[in-house]
Amino acid sequence: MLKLKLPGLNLKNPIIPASGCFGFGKEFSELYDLNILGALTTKAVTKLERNGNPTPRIAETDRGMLNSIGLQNPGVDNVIKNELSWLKKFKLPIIVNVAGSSIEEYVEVSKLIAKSNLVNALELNISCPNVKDGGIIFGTEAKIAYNLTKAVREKVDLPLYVKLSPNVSNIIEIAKAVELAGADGISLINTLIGMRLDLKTGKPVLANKIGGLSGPAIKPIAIKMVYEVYQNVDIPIIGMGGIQNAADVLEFMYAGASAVGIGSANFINPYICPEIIAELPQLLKDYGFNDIKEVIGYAHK
Amino acid sequence: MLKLKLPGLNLKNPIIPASGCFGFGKEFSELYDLNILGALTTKAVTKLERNGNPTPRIAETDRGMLNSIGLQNPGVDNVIKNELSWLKKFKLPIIVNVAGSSIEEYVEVSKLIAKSNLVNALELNISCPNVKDGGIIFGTEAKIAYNLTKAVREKVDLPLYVKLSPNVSNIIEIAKAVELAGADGISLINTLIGMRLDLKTGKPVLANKIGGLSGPAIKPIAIKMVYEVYQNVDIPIIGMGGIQNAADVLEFMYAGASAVGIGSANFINPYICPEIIAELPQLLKDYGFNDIKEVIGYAHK
Amino acid sequence: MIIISNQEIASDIYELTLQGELACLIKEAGQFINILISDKLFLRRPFSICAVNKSQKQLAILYQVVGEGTKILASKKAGDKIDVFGPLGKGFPLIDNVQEVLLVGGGIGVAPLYELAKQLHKRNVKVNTVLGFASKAKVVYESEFQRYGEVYIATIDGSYGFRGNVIELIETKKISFKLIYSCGPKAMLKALQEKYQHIKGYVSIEERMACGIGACYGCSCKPKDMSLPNFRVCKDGPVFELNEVII
Amino acid sequence: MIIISNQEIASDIYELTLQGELACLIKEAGQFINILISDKLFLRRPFSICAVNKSQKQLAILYQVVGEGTKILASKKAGDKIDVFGPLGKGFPLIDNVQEVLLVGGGIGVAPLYELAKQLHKRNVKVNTVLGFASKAKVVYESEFQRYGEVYIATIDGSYGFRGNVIELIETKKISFKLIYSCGPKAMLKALQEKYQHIKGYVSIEERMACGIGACYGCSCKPKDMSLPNFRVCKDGPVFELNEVII
Ligand SMILES: Cc1cc2nc3c(=O)[nH]c(=O)nc-3n(C[C@H](O)[C@H](O)[C@H](O)COP(=O)(O)OP(=O)(O)OC[C@H]3O[C@@H](n4cnc5c(N)ncnc54)[C@H](O)[C@@H]3O)c2cc1C
Ligand SMILES: Cc1cc2nc3c(=O)[nH]c(=O)nc-3n(C[C@H](O)[C@H](O)[C@H](O)COP(=O)(O)OP(=O)(O)OC[C@H]3O[C@@H](n4cnc5c(N)ncnc54)[C@H](O)[C@@H]3O)c2cc1C
Ligand SMILES: Cc1cc2nc3c(=O)[nH]c(=O)nc-3n(C[C@H](O)[C@H](O)[C@H](O)COP(=O)(O)O)c2cc1C
Ligand SMILES: Cc1cc2nc3c(=O)[nH]c(=O)nc-3n(C[C@H](O)[C@H](O)[C@H](O)COP(=O)(O)O)c2cc1C
Ligand code: FES
Ligand code: FES
Repeated sequence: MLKLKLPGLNLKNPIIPASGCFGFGKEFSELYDLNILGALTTKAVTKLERNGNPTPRIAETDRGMLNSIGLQNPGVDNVIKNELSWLKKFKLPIIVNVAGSSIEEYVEVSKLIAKSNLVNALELNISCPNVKDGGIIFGTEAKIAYNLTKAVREKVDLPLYVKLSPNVSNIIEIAKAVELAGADGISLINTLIGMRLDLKTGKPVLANKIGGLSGPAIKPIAIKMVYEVYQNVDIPIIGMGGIQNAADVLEFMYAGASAVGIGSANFINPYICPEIIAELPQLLKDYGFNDIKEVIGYAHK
Repeated sequence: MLKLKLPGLNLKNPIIPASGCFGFGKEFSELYDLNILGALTTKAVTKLERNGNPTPRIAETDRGMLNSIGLQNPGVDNVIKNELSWLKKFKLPIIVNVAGSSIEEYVEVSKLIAKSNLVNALELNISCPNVKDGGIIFGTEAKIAYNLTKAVREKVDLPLYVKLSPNVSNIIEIAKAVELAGADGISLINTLIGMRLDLKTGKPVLANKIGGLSGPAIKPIAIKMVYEVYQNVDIPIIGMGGIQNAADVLEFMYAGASAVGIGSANFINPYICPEIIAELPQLLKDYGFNDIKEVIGYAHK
Repeated sequence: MIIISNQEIASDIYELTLQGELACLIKEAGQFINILISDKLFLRRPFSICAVNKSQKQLAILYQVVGEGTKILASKKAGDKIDVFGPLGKGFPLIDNVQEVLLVGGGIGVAPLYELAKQLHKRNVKVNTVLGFASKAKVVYESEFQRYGEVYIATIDGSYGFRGNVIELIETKKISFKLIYSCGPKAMLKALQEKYQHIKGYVSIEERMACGIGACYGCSCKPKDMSLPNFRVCKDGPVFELNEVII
Repeated sequence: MIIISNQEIASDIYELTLQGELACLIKEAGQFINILISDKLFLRRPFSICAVNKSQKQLAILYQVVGEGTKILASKKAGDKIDVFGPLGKGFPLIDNVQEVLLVGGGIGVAPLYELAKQLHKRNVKVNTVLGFASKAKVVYESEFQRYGEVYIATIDGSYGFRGNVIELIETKKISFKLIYSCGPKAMLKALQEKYQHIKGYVSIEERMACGIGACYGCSCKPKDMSLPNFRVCKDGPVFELNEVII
């Protein structure tokens, strides 16, 4: 009753750990069998290894957190050799989150990953708020988002999910642009940009000053964006932002998500994904549904 | 040690109830002496009476709330006759929040209020997310924000604070635009747009579907915007978004606010403004400050 | 205030007794209090005052567990302190020279009527009470109301008393009245309004609230007289004349 | 886990003893646990394991009240349940054929060294301990460490023991050593690193954490060997070789 099909993804259930909150799966594989997940999204991958921003990179906020990791990753070659090859042993759709400083970098990384034949879909992260020379600038202008998606689309055959930034005046415009450019799906939302100051030092808590806000605090913003984008595009949405339990999953799917990303909740309860998967069937029954597919976009019916 | 001067406003302290969270002061005047406040911002005023959106208009979220009041107010003539005249008896700078569906309406309301000679400053609300035909559309395009501010500036002599929407890709651009157009100050931030779905009905909790998100959940977003706008404009900022206590006031002022708005916290603790005012002097001392003015923009020093 | 007791008196329905100076400030039956149940929740929660005992500085509310807040409230124990703001709003007016009234309560809406019954009884007004519930498991305060007059109970499923809703009961039992006080679900109040357009009465209505004092305009409701501005349920109500508001 | 005791043992410093199966999973001194202190806070809080008693399924931590989380933790009582995740991270390695070691703890950093002292003592290693604190009011575990060897105390203000920092104490007292284990404030660890570049040693370091298991890259630190990728303090540490990390 939880099974779903999305472009390139045969999901046992709609629960997908979100990018950056699950590494490349190794750490969580020591806690539970990854095969129970709907799919898995990796940390962002860039062409070369990146060390990310200076620390502190983590700050707590009211029912949320800021992170300024800054795309730390071992670079695409290493990722393919050490991470994606390792992930092969699981019977699990793998989505690789791709980031870069230029459209060329997105294309190149995407091509290399596609060539590896190890993954089921790509998620183009055009919304990372934590690096100056990349990520978010591609996600705040519809035209650039279009060009980037189109450039990858033309060179790569894998299903493409484009992950949008919520830090925009008009999310619908951008969603439509990436749909038009050939995206197979949309991931919504990445983090909102935020800051916390340390009262003692007077300075930002994060060394990078700003960071990405995630957690329950942002859920209403995410729900609204999923709801609106659902009404305006025909490709499926992977919804995320603040999901903490099975009821939140239902809320996102009502709003229009076909599957959901679980991000920072993994830090608070490392078993959150299996727990939600276990709770979903009963929750669906409680609300009178026989199949998860009935829930998608229910708020619009 | 708490005294401050802002254009048109001689503040006893930096604490200003935020628009829409304090009516026109009458209800709170039954709880405490309004004269202790730094200033007071009224509910948004439009040309004609407005009834606002259908109910429910309030929903709770994680450490925040959604409202979809939709600019309910008795119209500018009534406001002048019944509310502003009544407020005259207080020794308190009064800021009137002005909204409208067209630039002409903003100009007209502002002119009428200026003519009344009852208030110290205007706050142009170009960021209300709750009405279709007004408010936010003026605040998401720098050019429109410029035109609106300029139009009012040309006809009205009162100090003008422009209240910006956080639902934008580039807050700095808009802040600079309104500064260029002659604004005397900037109020930051209005609510973020959000939504909550009722799991039982499957429908949005708010009759208006979307609403404005306020409360501690949005504080990191507000701090970041105040911090960035401070670096890019030379006019003072009234900072707000999620303030719950004196420490939060300090954080906003560190970021660059010259005074702060207290919004939804008034609903949780109706005595929050006097309490914060009472706590501020000791808090300043604890952090080694002798005067509130030292705190403004401290994070940038 | 301090919790004196907090007991489940019917399925998912609790009676909470609180002590504090606030109890002495209550002016009318039908006023409400706004409770900050837990700092996990952002907003306060409004509850009608159900009974007042000024000499002991106590008040009681009845509440139904419907969501997170009321669930947490149900876990509180005698001796716990709780942040209560109030009393708020306008209650039921007592009308001079009325000999007999009808109280109509639906579900948890019986709460504000109980203190009203007590006050009316003290003024020697004859109090007839009709209470409607979903089922027997939800019936509360029958014997309490009986102290002050005749009580009729209706349950939708017929598991206790009359089978049907309160209006069917009133019609069937041919209960006559000149003044009606009511509180309950919107559908019930609406039906009363339609049925008894000619009769004087007062209803207590609910709306989602933020401030509870009239400052945020969150709890608007529309007057029937369209030339009037919106009411605020928290400040202008929660009690309104039966035929003055659009429910 | 269940709280067995939670006591203030010095000014703002508490010793918390917990019971649960988790205690039996601990492999090395220097590992840590990640506590969800309250659902008012979003993130867990990491604390070094200070003592383990597997037969009683107990572990202890020492913590200093520095913010909201530790303040709430200090209010917990014996019998309360608490959500603990762990044990996490790599602890202090025990090196074969070492007869004598120096433990250097600064402030609350003494915590992980205590279990280490116990284990070293069991292996008949001579344990010398140098502990530095801000002032007398902050001194903890002096007598506890004395069970396992000689203990030197330094306080910055000289209110107890040696006046100065731990390095000044080591130099003044001419304490010699071949292997050093340390935990404490960054400034202290940095000074040790500079002073004893030639000496083998291990340090436990702190970084702000989210996941605590190596999945979020929040707690990075840089290796001295720039050709290596970043370490994750939670997974590759918190214990590192003295001269392998940039502190
Ligand atoms: C004037 C007034 C008097 C009331 N008196 C009583 C009473 O005596 N006994 C009783 O059981 N209930 C009463 N209610 C309803 C009661 O306030 C809600 O049942 C309660 O707030 C639900 O809280 P929750 O956290 O359990 O539910 P949730 O659904 O989790 O609450 C979420 C939000 O919705 C609001 N809310 C939910 N339902 C209502 C409602 N019906 N009216 C207003 N706000 C609501 C809450 O304030 C909160 O902000 C009254 C409401 C009003 C306005
Ligand atoms: C591996 C490790 C072991 C630790 N062992 C101990 C110990 O044994 N005893 C002890 O008292 N403290 C220890 N700490 C520090 C302890 O985690 C912080 O003091 C505590 O999290 C502060 O929480 P708070 O809510 O009181 O403070 P707040 O400042 O309100 O915390 C805010 C946020 O910052 C994080 N944070 C704050 N300070 C630190 C820090 N120094 N290191 C990592 N995260 C921090 C918290 O996790 C939280 O997310 C350790 C830290 C780490 C990383
Ligand atoms: C520590 C951390 C690292 C993240 N890294 C990435 C990333 O590399 N790529 C990406 O697209 N999103 C990244 N995100 C965003 C999440 O995938 C997710 O969109 C966001 O956190 C909102 O979901 P949540 O509230 O459930 O955490 C990261 C989030 C966090 C908290
Ligand atoms: C119920 C409600 C009504 C509001 N009405 C207005 C308004 O009329 N005009 C306006 O500029 N802002 C309005 N706001 C926004 C607040 O003034 C403030 O900018 C926002 O709530 C963030 O601050 P807070 O988190 O302290 O509430 C309203 C906010 C709330 C919660
Ligand atoms: S709840 Fe704010 S006006 Fe009624
Ligand atoms: S805290 Fe997540 S990697 Fe260390």
